[in-house]
Amino acid sequence: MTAKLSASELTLIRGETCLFQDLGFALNPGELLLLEGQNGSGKTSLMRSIAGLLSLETGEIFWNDEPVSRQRQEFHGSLVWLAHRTGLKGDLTLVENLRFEGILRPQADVDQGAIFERLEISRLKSLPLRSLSAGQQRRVALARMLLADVPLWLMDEPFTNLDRDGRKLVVQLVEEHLEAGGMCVMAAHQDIDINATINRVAL
Amino acid sequence: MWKFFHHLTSPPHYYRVGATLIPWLAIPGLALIAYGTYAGLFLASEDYQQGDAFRIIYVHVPAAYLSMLAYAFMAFGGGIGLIWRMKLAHAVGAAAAPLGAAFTFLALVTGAIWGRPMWGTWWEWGDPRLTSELILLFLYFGYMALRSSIDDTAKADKASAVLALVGVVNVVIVHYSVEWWSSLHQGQTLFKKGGPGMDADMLYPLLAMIFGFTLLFGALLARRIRTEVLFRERRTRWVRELVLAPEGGK
Amino acid sequence: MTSTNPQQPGIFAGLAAIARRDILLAWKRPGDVLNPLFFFAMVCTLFPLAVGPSAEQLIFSGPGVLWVAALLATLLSLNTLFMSDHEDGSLDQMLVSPQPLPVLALGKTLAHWLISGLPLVLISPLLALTYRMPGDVVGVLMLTLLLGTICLSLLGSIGAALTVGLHTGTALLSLLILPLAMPVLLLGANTVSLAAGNDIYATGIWALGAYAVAALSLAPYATAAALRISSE
Amino acid sequence: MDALAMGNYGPYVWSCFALTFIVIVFSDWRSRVRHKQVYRDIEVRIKALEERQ
Repeated sequence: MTAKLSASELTLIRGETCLFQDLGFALNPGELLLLEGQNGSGKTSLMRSIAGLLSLETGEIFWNDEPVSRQRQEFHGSLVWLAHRTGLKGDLTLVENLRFEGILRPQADVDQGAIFERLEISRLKSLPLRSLSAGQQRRVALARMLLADVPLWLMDEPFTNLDRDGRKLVVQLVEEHLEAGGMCVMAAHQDIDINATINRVAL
Repeated sequence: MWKFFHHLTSPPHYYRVGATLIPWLAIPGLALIAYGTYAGLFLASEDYQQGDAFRIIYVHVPAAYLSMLAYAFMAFGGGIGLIWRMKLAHAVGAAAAPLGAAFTFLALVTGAIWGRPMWGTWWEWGDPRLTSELILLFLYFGYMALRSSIDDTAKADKASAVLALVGVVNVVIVHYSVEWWSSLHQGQTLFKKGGPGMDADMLYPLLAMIFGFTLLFGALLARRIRTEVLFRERRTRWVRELVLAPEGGK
Repeated sequence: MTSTNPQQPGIFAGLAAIARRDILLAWKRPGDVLNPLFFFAMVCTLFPLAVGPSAEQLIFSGPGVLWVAALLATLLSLNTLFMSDHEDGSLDQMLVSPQPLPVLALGKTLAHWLISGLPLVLISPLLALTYRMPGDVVGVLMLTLLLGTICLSLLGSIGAALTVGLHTGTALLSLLILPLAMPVLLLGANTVSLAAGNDIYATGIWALGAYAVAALSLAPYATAAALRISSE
Repeated sequence: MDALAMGNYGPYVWSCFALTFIVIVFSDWRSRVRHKQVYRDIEVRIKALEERQ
């Protein structure tokens, strides 16, 4: 079994509850991994485990068939994570935020202005983020994904706080990323309509 | 070899062995303490300077020694637990902390009681050992406070292990800096530590007390580790079988 | 993907970037910088009010009071070191970045020192003068505070990382940090006292310097480990 | 009696030994109580689970 990103026998226990047990998945370039489940079913925890933030009870996550725990730096250099909390500073402007983010991970050689245009945030560039709406802040977080030059996208509930146009845009962006040979792990509690090979993990 | 070691330190194995281990540590320990107490109080000749007050060392020195030994257990346990993810090691750390705090407290109080007739005061800041012990007590408090404020046991284990390791470096620095500090202020020294300069009838009871207390500490620690193991493994099958077994497994 | 060889930003770029970001944040919220400074000045004011203005007493206790006040002021500012990063999720983003976490932790600690430690050092002569400290002793005071606040920021970052996400407030952090900080206080304050008494004080400076170097090389690793544990 | 008086240091010496004894016994007693408590909690929970099945 070879896959770009894979996992087997994952078990996670938090405090008194077992969130998932003997879970496995595989993901190859161009594919989407969909984590499905109700709120509180452990999607976010699984996402955090994939990102290497939670220590698992059993099991291992593999990147290029090599345990992630043994190549953390390389693995983290290949992913960008759209988390529940955006991880952006409310006191700083969009540009200041993204400039700092640029140091954290490899950056793609792309036209920033065009990306801002497409996400409809170029007018907001000089405002502190706290004056932006939740939906606009999500769009800034999306800009972070587009600016990073990484194959793996981790998206935790990417549609929250977005209007219909925004949701459509996310679908479009994911499809483009997959077409270009990228990968995406997405946690969602509703059904989504994405034109791609979808592997499902039910929680 | 590794497998054997792994089996030896597996929680159910320890839980069983620990129960038989405790009396083997406690009985010789208590016997040594009984001898040491009797010999120290009645057989050892009195100190030519301190008179009979010197007999306090028979409890003070073992307590002070164990206060540091317990900290070493805590730090080693934490380090092993962090590196090899050994659950038993974290349980050792958790069990050693309250014992260590108790012995540190004893060392402090017996030191203060000794100080009253010798220095004419209950507390002498100028004494480097007492001051170091006091800081050690605060380190124990910090460790236990951190542990109790984190609900998730696994997380509490790791966080407190980091603190214990940082603290163990600190204990050394505290020792030397306090020594330097008290030398500036012409501090008074508590007891001259036992050794070749001590008469045999004074020294043997002291050695008996130190060994006896160490064994007793081992027994107390072993019991606390058993409790920790039982609590940590409460969801496992072996605990379930233990509890449901007709004869019980207390 | 578009480029085959993604360029990885260097380590020092990461260190500088996070320090720059934190300083920028502090610039936009000057209260966070000024409050510990006011606290420092106020504790130094409390003391003469409590024990009386006699010159003898002030000269004698000046080094100790200034040092204790500086220690407490640093402690006060430590609580927020990782708190906002934890709350808005940017700590998680740092944890999943390919930048080595100890370097990022060091960057944050550096910013903390520049924001809260250095200003303390800079205003300390002002307060030292009210304690009738002679000029050359003020120099020693500043040097010890300079080295001491570096040590305190580094030690404090470990404590702040261990308690991030716990709703226990400053009390637990103080309980963790103060015993660790005692040698620093002891070395710093006594070195200044020695200088005030025209004694040889070089030992204390060297010891503080050695402490700072050791803390600089070890504390970032402990902080990084603590951050990973606290974010689980 | 003289041996017990310890040349006027009696109260100090005896209180030290007594305190040590008390602290150790107390610590031992606490750990026994806690062990029983932990055991009983587990027992109650597991038996309750058994009965439900």
